Amino acid sequence: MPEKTYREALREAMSEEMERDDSVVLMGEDIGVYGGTQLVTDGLLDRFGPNRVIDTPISEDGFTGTAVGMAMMGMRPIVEMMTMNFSFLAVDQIVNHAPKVRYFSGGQVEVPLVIRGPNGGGVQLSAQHTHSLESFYGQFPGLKVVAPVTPHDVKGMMLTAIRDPNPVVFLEAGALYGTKGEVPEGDYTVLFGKARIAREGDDVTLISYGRQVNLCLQVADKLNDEDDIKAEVIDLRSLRPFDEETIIESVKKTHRAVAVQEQWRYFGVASEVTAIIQDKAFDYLDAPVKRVSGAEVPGPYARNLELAAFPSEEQVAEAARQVLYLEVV
Amino acid sequence: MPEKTYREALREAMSEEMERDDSVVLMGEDIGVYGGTQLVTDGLLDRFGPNRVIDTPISEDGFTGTAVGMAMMGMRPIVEMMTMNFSFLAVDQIVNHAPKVRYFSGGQVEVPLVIRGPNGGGVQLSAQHTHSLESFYGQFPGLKVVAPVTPHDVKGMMLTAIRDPNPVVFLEAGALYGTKGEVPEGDYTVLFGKARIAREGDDVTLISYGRQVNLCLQVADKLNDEDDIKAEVIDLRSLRPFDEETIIESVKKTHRAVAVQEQWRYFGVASEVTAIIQDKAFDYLDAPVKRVSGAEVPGPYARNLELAAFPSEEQVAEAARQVLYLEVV
Amino acid sequence: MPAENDRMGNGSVETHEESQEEASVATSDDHLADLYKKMALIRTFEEATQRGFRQGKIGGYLHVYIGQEAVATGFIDAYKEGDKVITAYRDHAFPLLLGSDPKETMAELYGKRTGLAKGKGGSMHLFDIERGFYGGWGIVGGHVPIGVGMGYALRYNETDQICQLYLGDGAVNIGPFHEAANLAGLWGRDGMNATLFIVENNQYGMGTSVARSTAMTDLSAKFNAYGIENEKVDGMDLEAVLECAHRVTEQVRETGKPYAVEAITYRTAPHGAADFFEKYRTKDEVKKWRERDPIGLLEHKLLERGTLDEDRIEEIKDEMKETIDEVTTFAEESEEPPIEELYTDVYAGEDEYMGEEE
Amino acid sequence: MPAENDRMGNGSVETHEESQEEASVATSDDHLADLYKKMALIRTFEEATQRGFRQGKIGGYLHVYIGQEAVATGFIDAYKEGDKVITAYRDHAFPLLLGSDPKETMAELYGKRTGLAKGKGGSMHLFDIERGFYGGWGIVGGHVPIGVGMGYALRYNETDQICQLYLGDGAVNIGPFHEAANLAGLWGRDGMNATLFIVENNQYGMGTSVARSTAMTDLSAKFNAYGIENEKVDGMDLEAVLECAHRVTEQVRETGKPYAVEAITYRTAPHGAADFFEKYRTKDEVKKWRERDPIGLLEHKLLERGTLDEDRIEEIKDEMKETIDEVTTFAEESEEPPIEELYTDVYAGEDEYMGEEE
Ligand SMILES: Cc1ncc(C[n+]2csc(CCOP(=O)(O)OP(=O)(O)O)c2C)c(N)n1
Ligand SMILES: Cc1ncc(C[n+]2csc(CCOP(=O)(O)OP(=O)(O)O)c2C)c(N)n1
Ligand SMILES: [Mg+2]
Ligand SMILES: [Mg+2]
Repeated sequence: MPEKTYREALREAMSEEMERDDSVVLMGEDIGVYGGTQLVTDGLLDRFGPNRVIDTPISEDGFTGTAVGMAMMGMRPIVEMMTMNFSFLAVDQIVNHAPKVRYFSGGQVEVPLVIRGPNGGGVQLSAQHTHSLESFYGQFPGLKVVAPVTPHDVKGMMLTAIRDPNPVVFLEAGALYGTKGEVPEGDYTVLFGKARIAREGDDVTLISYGRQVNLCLQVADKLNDEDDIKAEVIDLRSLRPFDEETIIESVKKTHRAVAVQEQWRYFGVASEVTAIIQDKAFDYLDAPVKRVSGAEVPGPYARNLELAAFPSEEQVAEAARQVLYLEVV
Repeated sequence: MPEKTYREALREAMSEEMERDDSVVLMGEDIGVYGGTQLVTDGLLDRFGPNRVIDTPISEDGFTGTAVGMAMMGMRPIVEMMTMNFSFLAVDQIVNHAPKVRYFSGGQVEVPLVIRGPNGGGVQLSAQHTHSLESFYGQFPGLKVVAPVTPHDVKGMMLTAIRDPNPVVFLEAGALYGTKGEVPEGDYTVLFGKARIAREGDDVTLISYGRQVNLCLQVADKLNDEDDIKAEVIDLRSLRPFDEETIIESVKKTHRAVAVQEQWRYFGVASEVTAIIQDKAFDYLDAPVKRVSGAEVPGPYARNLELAAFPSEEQVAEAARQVLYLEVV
Repeated sequence: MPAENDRMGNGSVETHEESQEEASVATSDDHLADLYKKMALIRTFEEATQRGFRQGKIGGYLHVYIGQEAVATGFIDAYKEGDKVITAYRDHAFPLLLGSDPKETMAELYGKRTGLAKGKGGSMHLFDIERGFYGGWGIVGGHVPIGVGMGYALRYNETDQICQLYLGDGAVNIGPFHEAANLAGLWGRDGMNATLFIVENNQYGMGTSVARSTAMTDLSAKFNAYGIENEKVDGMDLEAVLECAHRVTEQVRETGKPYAVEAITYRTAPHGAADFFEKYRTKDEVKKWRERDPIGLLEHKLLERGTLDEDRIEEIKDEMKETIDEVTTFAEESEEPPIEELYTDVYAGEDEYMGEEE
Repeated sequence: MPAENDRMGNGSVETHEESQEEASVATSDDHLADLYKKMALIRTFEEATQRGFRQGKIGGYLHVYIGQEAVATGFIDAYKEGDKVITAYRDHAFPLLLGSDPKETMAELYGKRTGLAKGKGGSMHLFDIERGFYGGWGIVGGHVPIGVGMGYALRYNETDQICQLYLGDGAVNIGPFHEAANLAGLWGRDGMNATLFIVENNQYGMGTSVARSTAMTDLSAKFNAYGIENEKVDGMDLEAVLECAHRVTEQVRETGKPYAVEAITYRTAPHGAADFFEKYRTKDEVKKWRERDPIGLLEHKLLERGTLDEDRIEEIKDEMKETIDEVTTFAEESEEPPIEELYTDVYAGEDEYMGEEE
């Protein structure tokens, strides 16, 4: 299978679907002439023209809202947030319009809409540009929220997202556009609501999504090498719908779990993971589920502070050892 | 002690503090001439004049932003969201400006700002006007988020909020403006970060906040009457800061807990409560913590559907019995 | 033209297709008399909703169209098959004018399964997609970008249909309006935005007058900032609205460029049905505007011209009352939605509900 | 006036108090020569930041002011003690002009503890509250309401100070700008808004030209929608900016009414330092604007008038290089913030940190 970057896989999904389906259009700031600040949409304006690759002024709420209108009319807009931080300006459309109208119209409309963009911390982008918005968006019924981490998944899940008749918040791993992986040619989909076992193991389950999956895989290596601990790593892939089953099955096997997220601890995905496990696998747990989260502070600029703010290998490994009672708390 | 309504207690806190402190001003839609759609600010325009009771056009982001600017200049604005649903339009200011600037300026400014308004469901307000936003705002460091339920607390916590040098999201129990309770005269404060034991008991802990506290109290009565079960009811009062201690202490005593919220289950306050309990009181738990939440759907209009969407006495009682193993799951 | 009784027999307002046949005689006296009936129906309907609200049978928020009838009636008269209409929460008149069944419209307000949206939306969220009515939205300004996107889609699909996008004077102050108007202006340069903005300036956003909400009170002129042609119309005078509506509608249809009309009108009722205290305006002011009530004004004209006489007017009013009585009875007697409806329409597709039903 | 070497000795730009003494001779040739030095300092500083970025010593996003120097230099010349200044992320010039230590300014970009914000904000978030500089904000349009609120507070506190609020041409399209401008216009009617809007129209928002971002490209005229007086100024010509700045600043000070100036300028550098591909404009276009480079233009004038000669200009440039070399060395040699700083400044008051430090 050909190796491609996360960026290329994403572009491939969108452009292939645009070839197949005229109703698919792209919208966003500097996605056309400029090619996208992450170059995700580079070259697509030339291929599909300005009516399908729509450069917008800086007006996140406005253009997201127009996309909701287009979607209700049967188009399939894909809206780029230059970074997901700017989606705060479009929150009203994203959470209080797109996912509600089907319900309050009694099922008369569909809103096949994708809102995509880089999510999570970067390198020294500081407080206003450093957010992981999974639980922020994940709490709203009517929305779907996904966070693919591999090039394979980002293509397959983007195709699923575009074809989904519902609004989808598509959280890309902002730091990973250049990472490579195997990406099948042509049309394939990765369905929502099914977590991926990124690595099998029997001793402890590490549960994560987005770029922290890679962190967990590194920790799994380390635990294996240093302590002969076999960690199972689960990539949630989608936050809404949420795959409870895969987690529960794994914990029934390992009896121990660590949930890892870049976002802040309170009301985050890791808390939900913990709540689900203790609810559905209470009797299987040999230790409380541990959570590893970003530091409870706005994103700092200085690189040393920033690195200390993101979850680290050490923290995850320590949490794993804690649930294995290998280290005293 | 005099009995007052939630509305009166709130108004009293604001007007008394306005008398004491010239830097306190009110802003919002129809809070002046109209008196506020919930009449919370009724009469204050006449008392304090238009420079301190500022009627704004419909522009939530704009006027919230101006309040951030005023606060940085040493004023203490209290911004009314006519309902918290409209705060979606001001999210960028609330989560990405107000609580971040102190950090990214290296501590050079303070933002003593209160954003207040009715939160939670009402009576048939339907999907766009039915939200419980505790975990939505509670996840952001730099913000404080509180949700008082009694007239006593709403006054004492509003005084704390106004005097707090940080931005505070003050979630009022939208359905309870008319409820009465004892409210001390004059100046007193209820500090943030300390939960309230609304009723003592030894058998099971019911944890909630906002109007669901009243629901829990009713259920506690019912459990007492029907099964001689003594339920302890905890009113969290503040979501950020979060009082872990009071919960843990209670669960160490009762060994069983139910977390109740009106908001949706995924990534809600109840999940956090559950995660904290299993983390810090794992060995004390005799049953998994149960969560009772609003139905995972946009707010429906029809009254029968709406009632089915909010947590009910039956659901809470059933959950309590479940954790007591009185009913088979 | 079928006899009047036939047309109104099922309690529904004459549908747009019929009125289109006479577009050329848009302001002929017969046609005006028909439109008079529509306005009377709306008024009667609205009065019934106010009663329903006071009786506790209608819940939530209720916003009536009383005083503004000529605006929608005039513009919807220029509606052509395939056009779309979108507005905020003050939305009852629109389905009535577009041919929705008044019974289903009322039933929605009563939260019944027979309602336009199965009782799941209520007064603020009327929808009738088949008839081109795209809601019924509750957040001030929120539907404005949505309407502009619809105006884009209509051109993208290479139709000559347009989107009538109604908004209030209060909505002109909120960011989404500004962003959307800018997008409409931009897209319109290439003929890619068939949006007709209709600003219903009823003088107040809730308790705040236009003069207290902006330092520049010429609302149509605000569209100058986006390169959108605009004008004002007397929204109390149906004939003026009709002239404007047919002319500008055709222009948007032909050019694919947006256009904006500020209709000067007045909400003679309180903002919402629960809103009885009106500290923000004087009785005198309301009285003055009532003298220009759109129905009264038209009635006067039609009487003067002899198109209708007092008897016929009484008759029409009685007919409307009867119709609306039936409508109300229907709404009252309909059943609540079945409880399973709680979990449907959350998602389109297979996975309709993602929670647990415990 | 102290000797020039003294004034620039600590590497800081002459402070505003000094320049105020000569407000009456604002455009005297001596003063222009001083301002020329300030602009040269900014330019040299910015070039150094670009190098630092390429070397990986400056992280995140970096937006330089190259080409726009005359705008801030001219307006800050009209700054009076107590005035406030706020802008977006293209903010390096402002602390330099307001008298902040260039060393601390650069150290902030290097993420060092000696930085203006202890290294916690970076390039986009410079702050120096003592000198009236209120940031340094990263969200397009987000600081606009904040500045308007400051303009309110200044009047609420009964001062005659004003808030200089800078924003880009791209920001004019976003809702918060519109809402804030409307509030400013409204409050200004009662003399309650001492905000001076300065729209730096540098022709592009990132890769999008003004003509591709709005159908109505007269940006100052957009303020008409809010009842705010406005005008344009040639932002490349320092003398033009100075004339305008002093005049309108006084007006805002006296009236408490907002005012808006669109400064026509050009960003000759790429949008951000990482942005090397510039598909959105031609080399020719950049070249044409470079010919009107504000520093070059002023240099030409001063040479023509004999205020400065070629030697003095070389000298100044060398001085600036030296100063900035010291500045850069300082930034490079400063230490990172101590790790405890991660947890401070989250909350004001006692409970500085609410998480756990594990
Ligand atoms: C964003 C937002 N803010 C506040 C409200 C509450 N609200 C409902 S209607 C209304 C007044 C709107 O006035 P206008 O746009 O003139 O419409 P009208 O009611 O006069 O038809 C307000 C403030 C809302 N629905 N949405
Ligand atoms: C709300 C928002 N959307 C997008 C961005 C990304 N972004 C940063 S700068 C910029 C262009 C802004 O242009 P302009 O206002 O003209 O300022 P200039 O960079 O030209 O000084 C954009 C789109 C942002 N920071 N905030
Ligand atoms: Mg109005
Ligand atoms: Mg620009």
